[in-house]
Amino acid sequence: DTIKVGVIAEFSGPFAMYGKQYREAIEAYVAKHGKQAGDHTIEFIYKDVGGSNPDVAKTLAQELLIREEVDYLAGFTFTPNALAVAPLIDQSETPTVIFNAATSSINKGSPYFLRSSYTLWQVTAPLADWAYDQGLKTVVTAVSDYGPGIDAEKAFKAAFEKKGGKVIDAIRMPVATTDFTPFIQRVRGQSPNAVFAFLPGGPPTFGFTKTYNENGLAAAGIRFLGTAETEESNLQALGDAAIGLTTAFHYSAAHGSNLAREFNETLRDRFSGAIANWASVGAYDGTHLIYEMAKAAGSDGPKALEAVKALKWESPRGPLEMDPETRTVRQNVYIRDVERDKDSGLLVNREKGVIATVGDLGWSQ
Amino acid sequence: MPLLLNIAVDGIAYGMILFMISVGLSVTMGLMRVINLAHGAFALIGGALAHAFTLKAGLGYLAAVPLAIVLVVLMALACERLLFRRIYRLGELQQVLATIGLTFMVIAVVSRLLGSSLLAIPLPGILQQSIDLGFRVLPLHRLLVILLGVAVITALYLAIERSRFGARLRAAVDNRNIASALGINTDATYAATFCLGAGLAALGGILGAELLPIDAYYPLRYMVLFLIVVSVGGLGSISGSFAAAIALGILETASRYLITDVGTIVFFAIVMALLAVRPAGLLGKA
Amino acid sequence: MSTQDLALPRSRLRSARFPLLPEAAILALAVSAYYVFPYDLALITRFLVMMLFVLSLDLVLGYAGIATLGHAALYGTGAYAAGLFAVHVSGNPVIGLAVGAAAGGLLAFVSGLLLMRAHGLTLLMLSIAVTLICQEIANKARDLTGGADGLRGIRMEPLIGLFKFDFVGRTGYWYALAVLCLCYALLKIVTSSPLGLSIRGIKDSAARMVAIGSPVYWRLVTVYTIGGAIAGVAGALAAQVTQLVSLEVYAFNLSAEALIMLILGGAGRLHGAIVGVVIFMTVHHVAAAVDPFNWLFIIGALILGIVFFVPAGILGLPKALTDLVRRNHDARP
Amino acid sequence: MQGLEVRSLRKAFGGLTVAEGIDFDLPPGARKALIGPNGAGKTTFANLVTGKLTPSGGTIRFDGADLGALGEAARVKRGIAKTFQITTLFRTLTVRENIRLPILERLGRGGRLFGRAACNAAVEDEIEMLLDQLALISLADKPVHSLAYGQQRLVELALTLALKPRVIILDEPAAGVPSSESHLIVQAIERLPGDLAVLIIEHDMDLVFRVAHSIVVLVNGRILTEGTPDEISRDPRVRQLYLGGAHD
Amino acid sequence: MTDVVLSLQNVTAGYGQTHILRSLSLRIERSERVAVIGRNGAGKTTMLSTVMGLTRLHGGKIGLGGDDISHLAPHQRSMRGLGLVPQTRDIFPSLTVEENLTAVIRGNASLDEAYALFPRLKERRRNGGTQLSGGEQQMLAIARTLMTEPSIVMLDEPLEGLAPVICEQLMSAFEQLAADGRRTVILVEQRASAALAFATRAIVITNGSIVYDGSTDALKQQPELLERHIGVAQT
Ligand SMILES: Nc1ncnc2c1ncn2[C@@H]1O[C@H](COP(=O)(O)OP(=O)(O)OP(=O)(O)O)[C@@H](O)[C@H]1O
Ligand SMILES: Nc1ncnc2c1ncn2[C@@H]1O[C@H](COP(=O)(O)OP(=O)(O)OP(=O)(O)O)[C@@H](O)[C@H]1O
Ligand SMILES: [Mg+2]
Ligand SMILES: [Mg+2]
Repeated sequence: DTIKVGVIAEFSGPFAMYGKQYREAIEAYVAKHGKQAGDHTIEFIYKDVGGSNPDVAKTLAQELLIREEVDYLAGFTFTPNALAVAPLIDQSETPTVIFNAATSSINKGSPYFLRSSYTLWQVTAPLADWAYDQGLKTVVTAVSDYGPGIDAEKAFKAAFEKKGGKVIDAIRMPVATTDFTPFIQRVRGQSPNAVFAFLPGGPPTFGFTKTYNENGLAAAGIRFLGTAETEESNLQALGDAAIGLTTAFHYSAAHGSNLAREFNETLRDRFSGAIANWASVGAYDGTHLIYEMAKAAGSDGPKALEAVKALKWESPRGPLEMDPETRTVRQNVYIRDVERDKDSGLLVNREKGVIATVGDLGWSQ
Repeated sequence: MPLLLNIAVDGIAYGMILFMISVGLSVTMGLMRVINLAHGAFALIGGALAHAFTLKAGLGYLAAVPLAIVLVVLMALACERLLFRRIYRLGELQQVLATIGLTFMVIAVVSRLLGSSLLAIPLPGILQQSIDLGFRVLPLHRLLVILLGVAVITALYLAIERSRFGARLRAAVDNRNIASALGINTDATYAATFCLGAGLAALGGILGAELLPIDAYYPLRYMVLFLIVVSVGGLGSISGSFAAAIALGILETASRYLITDVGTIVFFAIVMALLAVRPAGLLGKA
Repeated sequence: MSTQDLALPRSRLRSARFPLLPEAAILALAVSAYYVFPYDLALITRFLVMMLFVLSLDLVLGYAGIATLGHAALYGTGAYAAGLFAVHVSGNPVIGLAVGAAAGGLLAFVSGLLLMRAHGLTLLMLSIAVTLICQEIANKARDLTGGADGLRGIRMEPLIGLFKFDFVGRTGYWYALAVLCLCYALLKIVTSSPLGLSIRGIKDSAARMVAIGSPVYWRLVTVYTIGGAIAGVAGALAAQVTQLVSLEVYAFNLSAEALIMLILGGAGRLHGAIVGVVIFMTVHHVAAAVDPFNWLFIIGALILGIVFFVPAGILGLPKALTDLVRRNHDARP
Repeated sequence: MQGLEVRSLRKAFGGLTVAEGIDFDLPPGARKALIGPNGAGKTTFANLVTGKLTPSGGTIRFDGADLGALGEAARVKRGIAKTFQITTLFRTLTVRENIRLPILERLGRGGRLFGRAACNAAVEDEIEMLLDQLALISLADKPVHSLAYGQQRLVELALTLALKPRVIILDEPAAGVPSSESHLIVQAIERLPGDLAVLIIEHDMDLVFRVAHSIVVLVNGRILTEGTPDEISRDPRVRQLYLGGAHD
Repeated sequence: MTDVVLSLQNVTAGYGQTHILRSLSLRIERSERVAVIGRNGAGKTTMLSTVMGLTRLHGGKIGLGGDDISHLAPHQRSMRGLGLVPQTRDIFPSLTVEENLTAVIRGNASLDEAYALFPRLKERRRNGGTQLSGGEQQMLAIARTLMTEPSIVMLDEPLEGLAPVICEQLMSAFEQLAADGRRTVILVEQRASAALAFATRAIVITNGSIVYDGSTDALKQQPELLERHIGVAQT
């Protein structure tokens, strides 16, 4: 029989990149493992939400569940979209794999949520620990003034101060900021050892890193610490300004394992110009979860959930393990520096250190 | 004291970038009175071409930028002949609709061809450096924008607010039929002005890309920003846009320095207050 | 700016003979949609909510000529008000709607006191600024609104104690349709009332309205408040049906799309708003399903086509066609 | 005294003074004309009285009450109305709807939310009457923008008459109306209630002489003289500054 | 061979689909002074704006000095010597008085000429175009058209709103212009008396058609004709 999976993601609009990456990753997975999961044929149905649109997400989920009778849902880049479907998946007992949305508390919205990506706390707290251990004792945080940014600020501060470090200033930058100079100047004025930044991808990240560089912060010995800022799909656009930025994240396309190389190659072979980043790997591992669930339980939601709640497997990002409590994967967090790769001439996130298997540290916050 | 100096320096530098990216709109919307929401689309095309020329075709910055602008002007000319010539005569709401429709199509084409991620336009080495002002550093690139901004405002002031061409253009905008009946070639006047606006959009898009990076959704993302500058400046006045851009640049920078937390709210509240007191904008003609 | 010859003597005659013909037809279609698309009720419900929103914009913009790009402020405020009411006070949907209407109306009234003094580009900007300020406040008040994560925890009680909001969305559909009909009727009354005539007068010539002794400013504030209340109802309805409110209710896109839909259908007549929504959202939905990557291009082309070939909106199509036929007829010697 | 009383009225636009020390009375029932060279300040005077412009000095009283603080609309409510020199109409509305608006407004119904605008028999009758008076019946259901200019001038007058004002200021009501139809205007004025005060600003001397009982001559913002039509047409200063050789 | 400068052949024109002018034919010779009269809405303005190219020509031909100009844009017609003073004046509001003139000035025309004709305008030359009084706007509209040095001046009710003394001056100025052979003047005027006093030839339009075309004197002799077509008996 056929098991249907509805993927709700962005295939149009400013975030269309995500949908494209999910799809490519799913197809790469299917290419490697075939359409069969156990006795079942897996079929994916893609739906476009176009951005953070909870009402559209809910409508699409309803359509998928009622008309297409899907057995699993997947996708979800933005938190509100995921939250909007919580009541539906509760009622229909549909396991739903989140490929990206990174707010810890989503999984509290329904027991049917599983997350194959990461949470903000998961990558931020280890970064703070590591920074302290590197001898960075004073930090200024500069985050975009919206939910995820503030979560990141809190996570960093909690972890850093627990270690004994000091956050000497916490700047919240309005989301609509285009010129970051004032904030960068403010950071500079306080001469911390490092600045911890959190910005939404795209233009803000571009603007912030540019300004960080142009105003000579690196030269003044103020290090840049971040998380997703140097992710691969925008990395080349940042240009030389990105070199030397330090980030902690769960995935780097330059991860050294064979599985990672293979994943990259599959993607690149199948789709010209495809770039692997954390969204691709989130979808790739999410697809793995769905396959495992389908294999074990077909279309029986609760049983499927049971089957994978402590699943362990090796992913292109490293070893993964489902946490039965938080339903978010436990994974390695890597400390990376941006470098220009000698062979390809491209910028890469070079892994410099590993913080082994971290769970969702934000769950109990 | 250094704080005030910082605000002044950064505010003016930012204001000048605001001016450069919105002056084209001030020409098409302010002078020609077309609600031209496609302004950003021309900036986007300029930026996308510059991106393709530098990164894909390997041209140098100094060759790529003028080439991109020239191409945008040519495209604008074609666009004017095919579409805008008819758009001028429509009602305001229809103009909104038509130019948004056009913008959608440009976005769709750019994202089809170049994807929806950032389209970087790498600066040449010299422009990436910074100069030391003594109390702080200023990126050289911003200095260039300031100088170009001054050049543009001077040229436009002379060409439009002080010249016969300007008077003929304003006459044509006030009443096309009558202007035409009095011997003004309104079609040509409009076409020339429109191309000027589009060329300035492209120039502003490329130069402003260091702060407002180009990507396919650029025209929608920054539409409000362009509109704010033009409306605060006042329709029909290039010097108004200039004054507004600098004022807004300083205002925004000051709010970022001084009242980070409620900066956005205060910024818009001040813009509202300003427009409430001066509904025609800083230098607008009522 | 050019004014379209909107009032056609002939169509006036026709509508005089069958005064509610277009409305009856639309209602029949809406009811039959329930049976024809039983699996798409959620989608159709979104259509209905959007119709309500665009109708309120039609009153404000189509009739009174208040050019705003900040209508989402009223919608969003209605949505948050109804959402917060449901979370903290009561899950009664009807009272929730009233709260949404009150919130939308109140914001419209307060902001209208300033906005109605402006016009043209200044008005556009002011209305956008109001929306951005609302959005920033909602973003800042994270503890109350959930910020970027969205306001959750909205649970609705059964409608008038009888009908549970079901999984398939049947109750939601009928509920939205009923609310839409009520608001439509209200708008029908308002637009043909003396107030309705006087706002059309203001749109044509505010100077003359003043000269005949009309308190133009207060008329505009009144109409804007009514429009705000209806937009608030639309927002509240969306909040209740989705059971989540996110910051996107204040998105600039929402205002802009509503404007597009309105002009697409034909501003200044109520059924124009309905037709515009159906066309835009259907094209959007179908195009996005068939080819999400290019749907924007299709929408853009559709908009351009409409503006150029039927500038009075889709409802102007019959006239445009007859004109075309007659012109061809004329061309023959 | 009742009616309109203007004392030492002054108005300057920047450095240009267009009204200076104007004393002017318009008692109920008056039929006065205001004439003067182009740019003398006639329209400005009318705008000061209706409240469209704020005076730089002086007072305007109506029935003893100072109008200084009242806005334009409030003065209309008190009964002071004017026609526009440059036609200002509701262009997309029909002639009938154009006239309906001021009537509803006058009756205080303009802001009503309920009840159809077009369903009050008394109002509709009044519209019919006005249309008839100005020979506009055949155009009643045409949108105003499709009317010829001269026809629009008649609608312009109809709008103001519909307000049933107590003081009516007609700013060049006959401009653009052919001589063949200016009798309609004369008749409309003659038919106005006897206690209504009329001030007519007009360059068509035939019309002025037919309507006005008294003529005020304004030159460079100051009143030059006031008198009966006879006196005025014989006054050599007026002839030189304004009338020229005609109207002997 | 007469010197025909402007000719209309079976001109049909109007707004949108409605015909206002119905198959109108007309020939005007150099330095003629023509008065066009007719009731409200007869189509006088429409005729002038059709000649200027501002109203859509549905059929027929318009000739200027021997060339067919039916398909030329208004500004090209202006370049060939047509000039129109619009009935609605249409001053450019965002230009000052002086700019209104300089924006269109060409050939040997000079501002001084305009200011000599209308001293009032000189006093107001820094004013915005719409800050003028009604009559001043009318003066500006006339002066503006003269700045384009038209060989055929079409005036659409130019006397409207002007003080009687100015009207007299203006009419004599136009008589002079026509007399020295530099200009052909077509005057649309509601005040039949003024128009007939000025013109040598009269054209009466009713319902978009010409019902009388002949000398002014002959028309003056036939009060019943005037009565019939424009509803006013000459007194
Ligand atoms: N807003 C303004 N700013 C500056 N000057 C103005 C303004 N309005 C009018 N004027 C000037 O004031 C003078 C008087 O104008 P007004 O309109 O009162 O004249 P008028 O007597 O009505 O003339 P007409 O008979 O030509 O209509 C004119 O010279 C005009 O240029
Ligand atoms: N823009 C327009 N759209 C539609 N019809 C119009 C338009 N302008 C004028 N008309 C119609 O054309 C006819 C002729 O108008 P026109 O203005 O040419 O008359 P006219 O002889 O100049 O009259 P007047 O003496 O009043 O100026 C009128 O019946 C009028 O209703
Ligand atoms: Mg006047
Ligand atoms: Mg006319």
